[in-house]
Amino acid sequence: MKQILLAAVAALSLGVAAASAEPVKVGMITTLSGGGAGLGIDVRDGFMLAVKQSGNEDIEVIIEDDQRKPDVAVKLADKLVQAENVDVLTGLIWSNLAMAVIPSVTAQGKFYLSPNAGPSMLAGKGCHPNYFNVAWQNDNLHEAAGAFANVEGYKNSFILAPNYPAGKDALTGYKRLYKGDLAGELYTKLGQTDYAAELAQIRASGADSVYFFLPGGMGISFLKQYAGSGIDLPVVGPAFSFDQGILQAVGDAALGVRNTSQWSKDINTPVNNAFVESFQAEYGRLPSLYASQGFDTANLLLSAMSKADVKDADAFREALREADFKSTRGEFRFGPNNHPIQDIYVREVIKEGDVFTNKIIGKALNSHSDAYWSECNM
Amino acid sequence: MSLILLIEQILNGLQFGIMLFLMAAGLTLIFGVMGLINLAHGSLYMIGAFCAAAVAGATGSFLLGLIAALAGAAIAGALVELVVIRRLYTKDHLDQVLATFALILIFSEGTRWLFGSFPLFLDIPDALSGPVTLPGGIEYPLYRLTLIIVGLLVAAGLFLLISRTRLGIQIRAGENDREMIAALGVDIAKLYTIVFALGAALAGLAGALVGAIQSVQVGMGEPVLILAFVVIVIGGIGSIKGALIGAILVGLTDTLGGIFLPELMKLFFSPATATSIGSSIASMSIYILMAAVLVLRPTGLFGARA
Amino acid sequence: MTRETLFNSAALAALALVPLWAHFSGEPFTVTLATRAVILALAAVGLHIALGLGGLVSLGHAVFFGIGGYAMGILAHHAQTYTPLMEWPFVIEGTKSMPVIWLVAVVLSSVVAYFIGLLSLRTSGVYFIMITLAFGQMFFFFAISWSAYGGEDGLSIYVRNGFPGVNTLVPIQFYALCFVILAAVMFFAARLQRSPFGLALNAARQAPDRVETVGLNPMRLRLIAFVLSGAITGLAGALFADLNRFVSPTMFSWQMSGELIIFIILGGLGRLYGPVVGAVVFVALEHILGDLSDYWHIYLGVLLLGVVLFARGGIIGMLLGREVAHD
Amino acid sequence: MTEAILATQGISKSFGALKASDDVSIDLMAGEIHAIIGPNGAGKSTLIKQICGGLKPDTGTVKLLGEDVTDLPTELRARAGLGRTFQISALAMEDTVLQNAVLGALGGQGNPWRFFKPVLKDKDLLDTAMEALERVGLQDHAKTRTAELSHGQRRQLEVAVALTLKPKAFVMDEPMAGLGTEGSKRLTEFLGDLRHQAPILLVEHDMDAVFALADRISVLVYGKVIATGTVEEIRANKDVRDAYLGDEA
Repeated sequence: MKQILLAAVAALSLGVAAASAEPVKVGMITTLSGGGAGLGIDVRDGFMLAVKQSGNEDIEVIIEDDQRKPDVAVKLADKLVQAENVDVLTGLIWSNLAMAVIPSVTAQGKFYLSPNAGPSMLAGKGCHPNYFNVAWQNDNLHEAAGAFANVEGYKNSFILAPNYPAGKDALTGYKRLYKGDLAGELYTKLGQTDYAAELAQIRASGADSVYFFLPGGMGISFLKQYAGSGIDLPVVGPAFSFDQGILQAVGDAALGVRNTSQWSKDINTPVNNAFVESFQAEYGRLPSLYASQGFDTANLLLSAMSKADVKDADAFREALREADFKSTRGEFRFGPNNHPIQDIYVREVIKEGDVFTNKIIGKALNSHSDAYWSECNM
Repeated sequence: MSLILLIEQILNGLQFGIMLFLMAAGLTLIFGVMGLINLAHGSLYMIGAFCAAAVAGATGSFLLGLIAALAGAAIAGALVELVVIRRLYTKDHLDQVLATFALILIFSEGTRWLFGSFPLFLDIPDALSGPVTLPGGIEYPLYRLTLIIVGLLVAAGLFLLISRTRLGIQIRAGENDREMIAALGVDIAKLYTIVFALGAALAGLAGALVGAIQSVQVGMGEPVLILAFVVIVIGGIGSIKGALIGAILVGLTDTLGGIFLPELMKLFFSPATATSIGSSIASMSIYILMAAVLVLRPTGLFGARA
Repeated sequence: MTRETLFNSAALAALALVPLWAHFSGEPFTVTLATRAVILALAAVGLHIALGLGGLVSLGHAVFFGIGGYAMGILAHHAQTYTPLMEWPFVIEGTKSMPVIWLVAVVLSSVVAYFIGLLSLRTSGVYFIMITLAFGQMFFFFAISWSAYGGEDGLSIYVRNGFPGVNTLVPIQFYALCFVILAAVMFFAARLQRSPFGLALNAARQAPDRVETVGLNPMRLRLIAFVLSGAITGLAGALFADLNRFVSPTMFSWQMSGELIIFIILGGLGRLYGPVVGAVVFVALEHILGDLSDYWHIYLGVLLLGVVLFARGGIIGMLLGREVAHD
Repeated sequence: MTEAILATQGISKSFGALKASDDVSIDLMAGEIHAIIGPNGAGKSTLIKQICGGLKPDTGTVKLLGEDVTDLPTELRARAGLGRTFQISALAMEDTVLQNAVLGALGGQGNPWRFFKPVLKDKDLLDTAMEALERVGLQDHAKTRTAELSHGQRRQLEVAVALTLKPKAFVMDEPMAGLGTEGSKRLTEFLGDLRHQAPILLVEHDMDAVFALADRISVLVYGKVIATGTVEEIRANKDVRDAYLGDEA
């Protein structure tokens, strides 16, 4: 069991006003092996960095690897709830795993803080008072891209995403705010790595811009092949294909591409600057979007711990709802469905020395909520 | 749909097919000569891509990367053959499936342990980047064109190797009668190691070539492995010619199916439904093709008749 | 009583008693883990009828596991959203009743197994392995893009389905239910192995020519074995979905099919208790090794390799000798 | 004269340019042993496959008890009364001798679709199987695993399994192959008796056995029957001597 019990380093001197009498037990289920492990590792590292910095010794984190398999995630959730009797769960990266785990753990009275996935079901009809999303609702970054397309004056976008629910949500999200026409709308095979056929269609479509949602290796392949195709249209994507972890693998092909994100390492606030610096110092690499989400999740939890005892569920829930913590992304508060209300930025991929990274070039949406909150009754 | 787009898509299908052929050729060779089902072939593909990315990253030369991919995969193949695979020849297919499945686990996690969980960078050389204009005004990426040519050259080389060289004679003999080639005084153990390394090198080459336009990451081998199996089963296991034709069939089916099926469905359904249903059927199309071929010809197109 | 029967009884007794002990010593998770092992064992016992008795190396048994899972998922989904499954030509409502779900799972997987078998059994050897894999992949990709039932996200069922007289929400009660089903199916499978059909099927694996020349059709024997096999694996799928209260396309994945084969070989091919021992050991290993290291797949790989290379006959074979007793 | 129990009428089969069977007409009368001899590659195996099923002739018909069975699969020919033994024993090696015999009895009974009652508790099947084992002298080995039998015993078991079907005609593919002198002698005696139960079409290399047993002999060379007749006739036949027996006799 990978228990990380934190030693009481300078806890006294920091003098955290710990209202919680008992230690809080946190179960983190995330992807640490197999494909997509990079995301889980970043969430974990960001989360643990915040815990370490707080010096709070009243928190015990149990970390488990879901291997990106829903049935394994369910098994681990059972274990954490039944055997470890945790108070709070967190860590899931993927929407399908989130859907498998979250409804059942919140029904069992546990708190769940999502550091990454935000399926629409859980923001709308399936919302739950014990479920807090600290990242975004799945559609958010795509909606921002649609809004950005209007600003840029795109009139005829070609949009594509993998043929699975998150892909369909993504394109729906883009179309929600986008006012122009569509030159084409394509669903690719999940896990597809060759996009020659799609690129040929884009070339022939007469589009004036391209929007894609292809997470992980799919995005790397698409961008590299897009760069080689000679198609000269502006391409926009959500931050997932441009995060710090995979940007180096895309290389020059990503340079200059605009992407939407609720966080960027150059958000110039003391909190964020300190986060970027300390993350680099601790792990020897630049933090990613996922690391920032993990970091924020832990800080949200710590803020609630300082206000209420986790055993008093109602008080603890209220403390979480207040979101009284300093987010790396600046303004952060929860909407009525416990999903973030936040600004979403447009970033551009640049090269700093030898390292590819992102720079903010503007704001796509201000204090943006999501499209589902009105369906949420709680 | 314009003719130019159609031709471009056919080229894409062809290119995809030829990359599959590089994978499938090694797989079918190994099965033909040694009678071994090697699920770990996808791992050799991954090893090729990682070697190429590591060496190209360190030296800046794509060509050196390719050589490293060939050498790295061949060495890994020879090692695996010596340590594990040669104990499997006498076992049944079931044991082979399980043992090589175990090898996948070891290779994947081992690679992740060595290189970390993030994808590696491998880019195409500048000389091959960008599109070229083909006769008829078709713009086509130069690198993909190069892939088609390299793949066809490798195919030609393999045919020559099998039909003209001493090694080829031994390979063909090995496919027909193991005891006879032992009687001829050929060192079977050595022959098997060489064939396995050759198959591994082909997989490594494919991994490096494809890695340059896709992403070099742990687990990249498995989807390709399944496709390569589909290819050799359609073509008839053990037949290089079958692998080539099967690969091109699969490449074209996959590429063209993805384009035409949604269009076809639009004749019957609303556009959104059509796109969805069409994409669904397209993602199943090569498996439907394979099942259909096997139902009609239970040992593939060019397989030995039972 | 031979050593083997002794071993088998001990294994079964352990499977019954360990969760009971865990329950009373306040370790509900061990019970959940044991439930998982029992259900996977059931799925592998299903495969054993095709693979161990019939010699049919199916790399597509996840199809039936998945069908069972989706039978549960779809029926329960409609029941929990109060929407009928079908309104025309007649109304079909969803259900939260396990017996009904099991029946649907068994019938559906039998029918699908019949058709897959009919087509696949035209081939043999490697081609059979691959054509069953192809059918598995078809179902996998279909499920991923079947957005009406969640596509890749799968379907979540919030409350476990019910069984008359049992509170399925209590881990130990649900475990007991699964254990009884496994025991019943194993009893049936043991009888099957000794029945006229079992004798003929066993012979069809070893000497198909002989079976033909005594006037029996090996193809039909295999087809029926494949259908029975698929039905049992389908039933296990429905239980597995209920254990997780969740179904997703991963139940259809080729890795799932591969795991079922691993259980059988790990435990001991050709023995009825092979898949059971294999599944239990695998679940335990996954649990223990997973806690040991992030890179636990390496250990698992080495272990499997060791079993194939040095312990033919699997764990039971290692303990009791290779010979598989046929009465 | 009564009708033949088993007969081929002008069957031909080609594999590409190779004529494996060329207008072969052979018949098997009640109570006789009809031997087919011929050099290696004469097309004996191909002929047997066409008679027993598994290979369909290009032209010609196969008749069993006057019925045309050319289009029937192997198992239906077996049910129609054709008993067969293989050149290389085809037995369930992991199973016991008794189980193999019971399999035959089960086939004779024709209903394997029983899934629950233990087959070894079915008295009818057991009786049939034991009777057959007794006839070949394997009754004491009933519980032995087939893989542990000697070569000769396996040949005996082959015959026993065929006997359980109570066939109307036997087709035996080199039953003497691999038997020692003693074994051959015993099997020769046994087959000599068996012909009265059902006639035997015997493909055999062991000339001593053939000459001792056969009522008639057909000589197959390059897929063609070059002569059919009694032992004496064949011995005297010049074509046969030239084509085949020349170097041996």
